[in-house]
Amino acid sequence: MSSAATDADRAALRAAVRDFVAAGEPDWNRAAKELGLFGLGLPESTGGAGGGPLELAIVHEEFGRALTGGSFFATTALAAPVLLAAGDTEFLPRIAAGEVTATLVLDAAVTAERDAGTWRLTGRCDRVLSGADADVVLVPTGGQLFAVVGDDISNVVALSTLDPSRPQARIELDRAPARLVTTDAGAVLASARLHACVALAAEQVGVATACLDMAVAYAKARYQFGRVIGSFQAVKHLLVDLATEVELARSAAEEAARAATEDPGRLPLLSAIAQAWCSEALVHVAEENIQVHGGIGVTWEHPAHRYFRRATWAESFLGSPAEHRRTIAQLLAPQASNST
Amino acid sequence: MSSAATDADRAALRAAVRDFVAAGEPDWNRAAKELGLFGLGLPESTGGAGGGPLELAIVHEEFGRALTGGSFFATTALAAPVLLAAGDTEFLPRIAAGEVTATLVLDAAVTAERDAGTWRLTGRCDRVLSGADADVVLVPTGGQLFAVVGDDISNVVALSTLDPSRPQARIELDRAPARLVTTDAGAVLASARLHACVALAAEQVGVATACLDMAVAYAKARYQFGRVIGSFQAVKHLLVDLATEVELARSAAEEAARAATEDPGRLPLLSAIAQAWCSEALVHVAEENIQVHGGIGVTWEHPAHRYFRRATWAESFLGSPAEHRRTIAQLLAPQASNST
Amino acid sequence: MVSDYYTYMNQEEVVLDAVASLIRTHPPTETPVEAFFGAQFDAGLARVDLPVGRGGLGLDAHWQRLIDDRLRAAGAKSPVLRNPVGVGMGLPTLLRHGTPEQIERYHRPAFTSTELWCQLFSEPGSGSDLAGLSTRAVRDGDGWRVTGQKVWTSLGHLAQIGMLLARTDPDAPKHRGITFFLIDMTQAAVEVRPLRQLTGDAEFNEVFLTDAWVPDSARIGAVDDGWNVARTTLANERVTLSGAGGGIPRVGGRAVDELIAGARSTGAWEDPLLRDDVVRRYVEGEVIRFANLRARRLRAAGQPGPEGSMMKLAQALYNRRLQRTAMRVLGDAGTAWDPADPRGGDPAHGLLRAQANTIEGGTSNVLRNVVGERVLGLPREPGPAPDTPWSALPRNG
Amino acid sequence: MVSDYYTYMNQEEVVLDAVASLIRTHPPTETPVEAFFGAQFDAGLARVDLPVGRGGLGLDAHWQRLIDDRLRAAGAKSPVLRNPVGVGMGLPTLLRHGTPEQIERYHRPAFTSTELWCQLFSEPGSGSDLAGLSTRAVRDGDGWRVTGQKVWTSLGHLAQIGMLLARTDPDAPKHRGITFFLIDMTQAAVEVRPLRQLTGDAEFNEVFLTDAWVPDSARIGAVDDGWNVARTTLANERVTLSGAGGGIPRVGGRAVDELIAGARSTGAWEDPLLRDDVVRRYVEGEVIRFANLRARRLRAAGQPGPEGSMMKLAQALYNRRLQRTAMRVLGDAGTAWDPADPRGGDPAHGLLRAQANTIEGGTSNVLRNVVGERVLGLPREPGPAPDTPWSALPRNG
Repeated sequence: MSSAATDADRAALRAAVRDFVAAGEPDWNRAAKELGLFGLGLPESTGGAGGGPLELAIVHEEFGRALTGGSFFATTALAAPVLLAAGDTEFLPRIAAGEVTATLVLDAAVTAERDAGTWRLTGRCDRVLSGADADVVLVPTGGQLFAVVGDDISNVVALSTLDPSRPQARIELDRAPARLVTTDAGAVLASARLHACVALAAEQVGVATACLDMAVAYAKARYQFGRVIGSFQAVKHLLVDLATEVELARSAAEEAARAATEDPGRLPLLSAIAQAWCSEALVHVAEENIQVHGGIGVTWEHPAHRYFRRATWAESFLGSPAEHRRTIAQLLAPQASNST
Repeated sequence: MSSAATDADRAALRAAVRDFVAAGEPDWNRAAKELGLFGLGLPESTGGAGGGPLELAIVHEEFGRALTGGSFFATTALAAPVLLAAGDTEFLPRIAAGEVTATLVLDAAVTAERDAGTWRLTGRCDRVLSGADADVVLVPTGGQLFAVVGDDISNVVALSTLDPSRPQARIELDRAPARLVTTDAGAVLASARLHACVALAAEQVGVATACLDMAVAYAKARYQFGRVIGSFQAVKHLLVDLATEVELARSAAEEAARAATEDPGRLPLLSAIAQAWCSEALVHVAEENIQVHGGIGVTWEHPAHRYFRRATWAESFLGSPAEHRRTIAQLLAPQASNST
Repeated sequence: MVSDYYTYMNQEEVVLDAVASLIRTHPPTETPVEAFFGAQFDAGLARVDLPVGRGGLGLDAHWQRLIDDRLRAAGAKSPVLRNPVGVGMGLPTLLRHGTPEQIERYHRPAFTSTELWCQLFSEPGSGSDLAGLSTRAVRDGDGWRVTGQKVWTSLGHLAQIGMLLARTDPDAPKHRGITFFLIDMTQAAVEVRPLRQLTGDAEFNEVFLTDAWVPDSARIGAVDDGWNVARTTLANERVTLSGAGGGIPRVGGRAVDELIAGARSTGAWEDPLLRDDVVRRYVEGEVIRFANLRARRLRAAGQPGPEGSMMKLAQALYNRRLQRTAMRVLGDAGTAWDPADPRGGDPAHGLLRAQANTIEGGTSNVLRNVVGERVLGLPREPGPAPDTPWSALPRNG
Repeated sequence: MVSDYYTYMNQEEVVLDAVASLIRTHPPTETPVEAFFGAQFDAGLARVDLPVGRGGLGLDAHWQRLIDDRLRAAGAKSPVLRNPVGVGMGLPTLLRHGTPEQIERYHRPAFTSTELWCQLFSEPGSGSDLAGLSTRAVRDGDGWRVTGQKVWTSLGHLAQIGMLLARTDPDAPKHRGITFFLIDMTQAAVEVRPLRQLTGDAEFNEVFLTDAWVPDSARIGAVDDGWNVARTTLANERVTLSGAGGGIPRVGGRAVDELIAGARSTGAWEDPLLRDDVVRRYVEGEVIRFANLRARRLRAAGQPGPEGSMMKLAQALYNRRLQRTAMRVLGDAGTAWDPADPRGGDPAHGLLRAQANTIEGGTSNVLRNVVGERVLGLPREPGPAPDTPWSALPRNG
């Protein structure tokens, strides 16, 4: 898919992903590989499909809507943008082919040493997304960024998570052999983070849309006091406000994905706007979806809480809305003092 | 009225003030004087009635409900607490008798000099509440606090105000003769400010109650789509939420007034809690009162906007809710850094 | 295909020739505005799809856009800005529902703004529930006698023609007993009083009709079918609202930029809480702007986008929050200002004016009903049976 | 007056003697709890206003408080905590609406907690609209056959007795075709399944009744008058709720103090926005606490105060906000934790559990209707006519 993909191409992509997801594949990694989605956003030179952020966003949105698990998010939203920015040629082709999954460490306390021509990492990485599953783990330390292969990790502790479909792990490294990916980790990570924000915003839009659809459908079907509950203004007006927030979230996420393709200079601002808005909108709609459902909404069997869990994870994963607003403030007009 | 006033005494006071106010006296100062309200909260030694903050709060609440003008608020909520804290014996008896009104300058750029045994003040005071009407103006400068008599003020500019029932003025002093009230202005002002917050919270409760009552009454009387609008959940639920906020505001204001009488050590915390809550509750109910009224609510003739104006003035007058929350944070646990 | 192409080329040539000729004979920047509009009308460039002699040239309607663009480029004024209610809302109604005689009578004077129009729909007793209106029109010979009170009438004090909705059959269901008239506003039986708003300004009027006269020839559409006629007017209201003073400002852009600049100049930007409040408004404004851009893109691609009512809802609440934030950034300084400062009262005025944003042009609650029912497909509330006679409905006394 | 005084003194003596005697013969801290409650009942100290031999001493009801205080002081357990539904909600219902034979049969076992009770009111199809329930009871000889499904039944898996509401006349208006029974939960036709909540915990059960049997002698109140009986149960529900696990925490106090301490230890307190968020919750919690204190003061003075439904509304929303703020203060650390940390999941659990606060014990929207109508005096919504037969109401399939 070229970067000049048409609206029709995108609609076809969306329909294909949605159908595939709706078929209920339990192994999300295999599903994504089968559809060729791991390489969708990667350049053709790496064996990817050459799609842009707008196409990848469609996949993240549809995956979010279905609350998929697997390592697709960590691989395509976290690791691939880093490898792309670093000019990697080793891992990307294998990622594009769906042979290898990867992740990025956001919270590392690791030191690197060079020993007989081999870099070796020692230390601990906390809350690594898909850290127990990914084949390749990207680890920043100082100004450098390394890749460690899963087999070389000495200890992995799967963490308990609010959102079980977003597994996280603590990774311990003990002189693990590592490959140096870049010595300019600062710039690479900063750029990759913007793309991760775009992907997460798209996912949030998908999750929010699912919540809204669920709430609206229930409000049309459920009777209380001899009336369909969606005819009560308390429910109707709430759903309208949520629909408005989700509509604006969709616009914000799309504008950020568009900037990633067409106007990267605006990406720092637009990715922060998208995150600031989408995180709050999603938490709101996920909470109110439970409320609209009433008693059934607080049972384990009903999916509402799983969306709520994802929403809460997403609100903090790449920085809170307040932190993104701080970034925006800094971009609009730096503060004179150092007040945080 | 002794400080051991009973609930029945307070109910009688409330009824008397409410009746008097309802009679629609246009000269609020004369009205307050006639009812002996200027001295209500002052000790018997100054010729006052010896009432406590709880009694004074009743008057401020009822005056707020009626949106009274005049210098009563400036005199009893701003100036009198300062004079009391400073141990004044000159002005208080005349205030208690209703012969003299007074105000306090919150924003002064004034210097004092001593000239042949007389203190003289020069400079400018901005946004002085009732500054064009008060007989006595209390002016802080450095660590001292002075009283200037209205006649000695060289220039007074009545400001345009969002709330015309809360007149403010810029005062210019040119070697105006002044009486030294205290050399410990810092402590006196800090203590007086707490009492001003209690009085303002009571007034806010009164204004908020008036807005709520107005909105509920209209919601019961107004038909649209063949139904009384208060039967629509959009209106009904809004009014319930407002009523809850006002109920909590009343409790917060009363708790602060109670602390002022019974447990002054808790007054810094409780006056800040009352201000933080009452300001936001009042702005909310004043805004939504307009909305419940629809078209008629945005006309000049309808009183809704006058309450909205007062609410907006009150939200900033003694510090914003955020500033009061900052005070609370400081009292609960001082911050390590100097972050504001 | 080939002949279509030539027809097309031919139409374009005709249009461009006519525009060029008009500009030559009546240089827009030198011709008095009413005279220019008259010449534009007579040249068939007012509504190009109408017949020659009726303001048009009998060509395809889409050429109008080209005409308007060329005339604007040449410095011509916009007829809709001169007579917003008449041109923006009245003419679409007249041209769709009027008789040939009525179009002949009213079109040219409205277009040239020699007759200004106003709208007499809203009443004190029926705000959100427009169709509940009480103003009565009673047959009297070859016309009607009208008595009632209207409100929120922009330009009422200047207009010669009023688009009037009046109840002609109180015993019919409320939407089915209303008739649409064009009433002569200059008669003595029509009294127009300025309506002072909470800001102190008077953008609107109240209109009192006491046995006012309207000939039956000024009735638009059938008797008791006025609600159907008024739908056309209302559908065109949004277009016009954006031209009227005091509407909702464009979101994003200037208002927020000014707020940020103001916060930086006063130091409020250094306060983390005020700064966050301002940035929240910035984000909200941008996100609404993105949604408007997205809606335009989708419309251009022929796809459905966010509904207009939804965007109006979002923008109105946004502006109330924006003005409140602006006031918080100013603190005390926003509530008292030197009378000598001509802009000192702007923030207070903006805050007050914004309170009407969620009421005018459809209250937020009514819009929520509209979006909930039309966009989300939620059921209507139970209420009086739809065939209840208007006279039997509970209503304001 | 004088004789009243002596009667009073005499009653106090009788009461204190009986309490002292009970404590002497059955030292509370040494006696097995059911045996102690049995002795308390037999000593007439269970409900002192009932006749001797029926759990009482035929004295004024207000003495019960003195009795309970003294027993508590001596280390006695609370019967309501052992059998919250039976003692807290069931006995007030039984004693008000039951026959002497029913009281004889059920009172003592409930009080001593040899028979635990549960409540079978809510159904999947009728949550907020309790009176819309569908479970049917049909006459069968000298009893009834019951079929239907109940939900949100605390203690359903432990209880021997269920307070059951079932529809006995589907063609009567919904409030007037319901009958109240005490059903034997131990029969095979009653299946109790734990109901797993969003937290993963199972505080409640679902109960499936399939042709379950209840003798007519276990019917409380008249046939079809069960809604009236249930009112007594529901009025006592709030008292009991505060004892049940998982309810809304006391506002102010510990929860917020812990949040502040946590924010200080992680450094979040140094972040002005997070600090403000925490202080907002502190203020809200304190203000609700003040309102509860004020309500208590006013009740003590015999004056009306804030309504219980209003406070429940405020507290439930407060707790949801509080838990959300706690999660924000933790950031990432709240969403993933070491499985070896026994308290690592507490914030996540608290956040999830709080979502039910605005649903259980009356959803916030239902409470808003209650407060709007009862406290503010706003009219009810139009709906089906009150005399509509239940069978004719639209409802969940």
